[in-house]
Amino acid sequence: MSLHLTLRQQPDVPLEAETLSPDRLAGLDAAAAAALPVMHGNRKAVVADFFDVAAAAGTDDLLVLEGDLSRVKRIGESMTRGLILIKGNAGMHVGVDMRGGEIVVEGDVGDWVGAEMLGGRIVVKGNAGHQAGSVYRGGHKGMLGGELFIHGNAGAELGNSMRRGLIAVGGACGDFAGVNMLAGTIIVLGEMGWRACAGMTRGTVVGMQGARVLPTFTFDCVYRPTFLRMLLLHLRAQGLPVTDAQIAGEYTRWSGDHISLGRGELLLLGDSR
Amino acid sequence: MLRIVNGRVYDPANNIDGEIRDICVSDGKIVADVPPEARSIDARGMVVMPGGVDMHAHIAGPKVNLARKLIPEDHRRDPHPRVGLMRSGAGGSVPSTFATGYRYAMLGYTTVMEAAAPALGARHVIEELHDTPIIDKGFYALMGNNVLLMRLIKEGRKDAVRNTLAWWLNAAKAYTAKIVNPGGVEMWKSGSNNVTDQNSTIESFGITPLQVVDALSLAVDELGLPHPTHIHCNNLGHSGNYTTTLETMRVLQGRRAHITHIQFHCYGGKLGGKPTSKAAEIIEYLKNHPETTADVGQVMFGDAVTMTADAPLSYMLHKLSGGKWVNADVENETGCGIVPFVYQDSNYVHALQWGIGLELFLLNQNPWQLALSTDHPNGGSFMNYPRLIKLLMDRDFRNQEIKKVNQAAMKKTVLLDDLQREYTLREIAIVTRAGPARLLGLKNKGHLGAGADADITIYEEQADKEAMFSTPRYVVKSGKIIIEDGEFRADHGGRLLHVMPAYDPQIEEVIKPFFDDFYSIQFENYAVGDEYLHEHEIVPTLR
Amino acid sequence: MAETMLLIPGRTSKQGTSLNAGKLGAEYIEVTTTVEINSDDMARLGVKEGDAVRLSTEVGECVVKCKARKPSDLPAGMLFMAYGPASSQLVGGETQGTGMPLSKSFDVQVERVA
Amino acid sequence: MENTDKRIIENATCTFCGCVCDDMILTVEGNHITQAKNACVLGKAWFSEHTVEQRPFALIDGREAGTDEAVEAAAQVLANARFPVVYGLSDTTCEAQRQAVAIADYIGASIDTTTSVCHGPSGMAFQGAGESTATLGEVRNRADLVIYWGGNPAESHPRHFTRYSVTPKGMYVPNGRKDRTVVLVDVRQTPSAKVADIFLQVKPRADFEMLWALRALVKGKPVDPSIEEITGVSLHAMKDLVQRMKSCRFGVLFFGMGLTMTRGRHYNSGALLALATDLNEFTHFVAKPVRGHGNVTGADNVVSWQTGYPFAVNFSRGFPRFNPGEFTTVDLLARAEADAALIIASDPASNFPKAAIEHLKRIPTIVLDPKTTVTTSVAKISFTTATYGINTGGTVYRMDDVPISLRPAFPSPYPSDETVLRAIKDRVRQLLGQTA
Repeated sequence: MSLHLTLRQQPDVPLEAETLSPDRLAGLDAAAAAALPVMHGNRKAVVADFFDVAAAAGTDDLLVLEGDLSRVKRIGESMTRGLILIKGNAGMHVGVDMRGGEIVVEGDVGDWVGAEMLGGRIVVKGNAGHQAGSVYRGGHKGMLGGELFIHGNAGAELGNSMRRGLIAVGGACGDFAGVNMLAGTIIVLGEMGWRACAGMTRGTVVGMQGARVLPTFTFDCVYRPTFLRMLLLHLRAQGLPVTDAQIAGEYTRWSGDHISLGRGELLLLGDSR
Repeated sequence: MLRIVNGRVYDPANNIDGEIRDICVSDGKIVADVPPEARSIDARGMVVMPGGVDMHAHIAGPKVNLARKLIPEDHRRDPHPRVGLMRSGAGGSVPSTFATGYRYAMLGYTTVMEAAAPALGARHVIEELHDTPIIDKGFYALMGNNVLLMRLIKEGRKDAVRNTLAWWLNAAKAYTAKIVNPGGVEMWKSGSNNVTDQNSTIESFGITPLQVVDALSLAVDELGLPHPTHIHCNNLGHSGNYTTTLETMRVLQGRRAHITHIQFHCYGGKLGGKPTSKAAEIIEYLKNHPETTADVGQVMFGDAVTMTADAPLSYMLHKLSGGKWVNADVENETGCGIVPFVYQDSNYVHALQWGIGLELFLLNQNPWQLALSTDHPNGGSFMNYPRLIKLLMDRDFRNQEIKKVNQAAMKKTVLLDDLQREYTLREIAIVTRAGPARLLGLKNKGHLGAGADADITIYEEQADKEAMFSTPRYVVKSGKIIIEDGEFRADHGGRLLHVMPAYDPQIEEVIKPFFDDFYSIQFENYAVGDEYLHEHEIVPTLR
Repeated sequence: MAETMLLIPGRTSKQGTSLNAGKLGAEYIEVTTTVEINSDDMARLGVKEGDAVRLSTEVGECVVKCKARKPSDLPAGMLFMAYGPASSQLVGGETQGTGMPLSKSFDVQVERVA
Repeated sequence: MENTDKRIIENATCTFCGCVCDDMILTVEGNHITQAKNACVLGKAWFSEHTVEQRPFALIDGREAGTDEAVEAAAQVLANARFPVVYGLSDTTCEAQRQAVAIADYIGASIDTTTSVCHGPSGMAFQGAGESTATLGEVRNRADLVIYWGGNPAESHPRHFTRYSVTPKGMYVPNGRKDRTVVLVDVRQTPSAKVADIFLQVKPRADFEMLWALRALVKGKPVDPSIEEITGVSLHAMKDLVQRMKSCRFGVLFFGMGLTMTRGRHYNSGALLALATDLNEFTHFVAKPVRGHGNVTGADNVVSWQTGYPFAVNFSRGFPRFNPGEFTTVDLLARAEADAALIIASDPASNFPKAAIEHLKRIPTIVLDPKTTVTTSVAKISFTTATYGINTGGTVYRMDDVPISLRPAFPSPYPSDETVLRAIKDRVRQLLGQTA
């Protein structure tokens, strides 16, 4: 039995709803799910205060959320399995600390989507906020695994301190993409903001529209990386707007950031010397 | 009023070793008897001890607060929710002030000393201690790299050294003088990194670290402070540093001295090479010199934050860890370094440090001389104390833990010899309460005799000593029941413990010109006013 | 014709002294509604000392008085004004997950107010 | 009764800016400070303009009210709020700040200070990698290389040069100014440039690249020549600066909001802090944000010791959480999330972004301020309070974390911030059933 929650009442102040996760909802009937606690600002509330809850035939591990949930935070936090389908926008911290399963957001999503996630997949059809797939302040390791696909634009500090996994952005991204990155892969099909890869030790960032390369990166070569072709085909299969030119094209490899270890790479489509 | 009945009482200061007897409380003090209408606590099946006394921890003041700000990622994992009438806070290795007070109380501790603060930041320390509930508290003022004192020592002006020191302790409302890597911190601030050992020359002053230790300890003795100079020797953490430690202790022989976190000062081996254990040599010295005391500074595996006035040491740790580093120089007085750290049981050095701490505990035969500490949070959080107690009391558990850690390190210790020693409850009561209270010169702490402060902890007897010491059934602070059935029932402020040694006011004629020339605040604005004291107790000097 | 220039709101001595007199006082308002412009830029924009210009961004606008600065003190294309209610009108609420709005060195449209 | 005797207060403290100079000699006549010896131009204005004004003790919806009535009204607003924010605090004592954090804790509010819109990014940078720093007396006694970056202390902190960092004679710089080299890096030639031996004019929004290049040069790593075009500063000048930094005995980097408020924000501050840290491989080097308000550093300290985090703290789940961008006041207001605000000693309605100001006007706001401001004029409830340092004692922290006690000059008929906040705290606890 899958659960379908429709936002009936827009919260006056942000709603924190980490309870909206297959791990917590699986096996519950509509009444039990409706009685689960959420935090409405500093007051305790229950799911039913804001959502109409309906059960439908199907797998236990499917949770459908409908409406403009841009003020609902922490959906899918720490989830390990199942699918959350959000038909609308979602608020901050979607899928943070996620271990497995999948979250699909049909609209836009707030800041810190997939922050410090360890596994699973998050697909955002619209735009994502800042610090997608990032670390929280003070920490050293951001995304530790899994996949984060953003079809629209992403904000600043995309993949901050990323340690493993894959982030792909169909549109543009803000400043400091891949900042302090430790490992993993970020692909941005649209324009990249300033200062991409600042402080990176290892890992790969790929840009298709050029970038302001920091003065602490050095030119290596222009080549056609095999892994990238395979990765781009995978992204195209996910519905991201990868072009043939990108698949077939040659890339300029810059290595850095020499401020730190310097084993990272920034691959820019075409000869960007 | 309160009467605790049927409990097994461990009060080693009064030679009571597990007797079933009543403990009576009135007006915040232990008394001989109370009227029958007094509330009674039935402590059948429980152990009654004085409240715990931690003589060396870092819980308040400028460096602690820098460390708090530094590690949001650590706090985030361990929130401290607001319960009932109390305040919320953040936990982790460096908890917020409220959480610090509550969590010490949750372990049955009722007195804690902040072990190193610059006098320039004394107001800050006291404001934080005021926001650290339940426990009584005080702090040691950093004097081992004080420029004016080093100048006076160089000039051989013993009276001026004593008077200046007394002025400073009064101005700061501190509990005693702390010496940290004498001369080394001043060298670090002047860009020369560090002193190489206890006999090297402190640049610009032409004196040696041992001269500083000697002169300040003499002054503290002459002032009759209840606790002697609290000494963090040179070369902390360096291989081969045990000779520095021994020489420092020797220069003080015959006089009272406290060597702190001595585990970090017990290493053999060559400088820059792998350390070995010299715990046996240190214990041998202590055995022959009862006037010298120490606390252990046990390392516990897991998260820690190193925070110290020993700024050059901190830079070395930063180079090792490659992570965050804070350095904060304090004008004319001291320095400060902070590096978050993780002790790993698979790491040779970390495991050896852990092993040496246990060796010190287990080889030492006089528990009154060696107090329990982790140098919180340098060797690990004080929240590790129950586990440490289990390591001392439970040989099977200890042997099982010894097997899990780096074996090359264990081979350098005596721990693989299956030491039989198991601490008794009496010995635990000594190293966690009666001993440190005595070393601090706190006559009303660490025991349950008539006239003592009614700081009492009641534990349920359990085979698992970690569980037993983690969750006292009752904690009584100044006669008030704070924890009952493991839950907080009341809040309490706790008081500041400080000294006011006498001095010749003429010394201000020496101190004020120094301030005018070299301080960035006015001499007249330096001393902490009485309005900061709130509840406090002036602990009398011995003369 | 509007031109794009770079605005730096900041502190000045006069702003500091006048705010003590009161933030609703005439002097403070005067100080915080004056923009410094490179004299070459002023000439090109066709404005004189004391003339009004409109500064605008995506989020808002304000009308402030011009004050000329030598090109050696203020580079071409750069504007400086004291922080205050007028400059706030130009600042966007986006902080990019930091809490800090972009409050200095941002692009503004400058045009003469007829 | 007004005391009309002429009195002299020595060693008084000026709390106008983060310098917190404690060597004021004030002449007090009645409710006026007629002379403030040793004060700078800002300090003189601070002391002379803070007289006791004839204002209502409080206003509720524009109507005059007593303090008690306003406390009751404020407590009702706060106790009923679901997502309130407590903000400001940089111009009041630590004693008042402690009460404000307590209120936030008890009512489950967010608490944030003006730090978030000044050196909040530097605080975040600090959390990333730490910093090497020092009290100002160490700078005075030792610094032979003083670099100011993205700040204009000549106008914002006039005595910074003369009291702490440039002209004073110190233990290891006995000749004062002559023993020091002073460098200014900024995007324009401010009045501070006059003080500098070397002025480097960096292009706007290129501070990060320049700091990054300096770090690389310090480490002996390659720097692409494009850096000259990006920053407008020659590689030669950068190498010269690096040489000076590596060979000085004690260097200091002071920095201002030219770094924190521009594109790059915390990464600009972070690059500067990292540069100072890197230099300790070669010599002794420290860095220090030049903080603005008189006790903004105290606010950082108090919020940190009580909650574990310096600003942007939220208590809505019963324990503190930290997240700049989520719990910072500009965001809470600009996203129209906060449903009430308690503002102490600051003026966000004047200096916040437009969207934030508009929301502030929509929600019930409680304001404590000695003066009328744009914020008091949009408040639902406003309290007139005494001015810290002039009318009330207490503790403030200088920009280098040194705590100093205030010596008030004359009493005010108005209550202190601490008194009002304590009363609000006690009342909200009653309303929320949190009293024994």
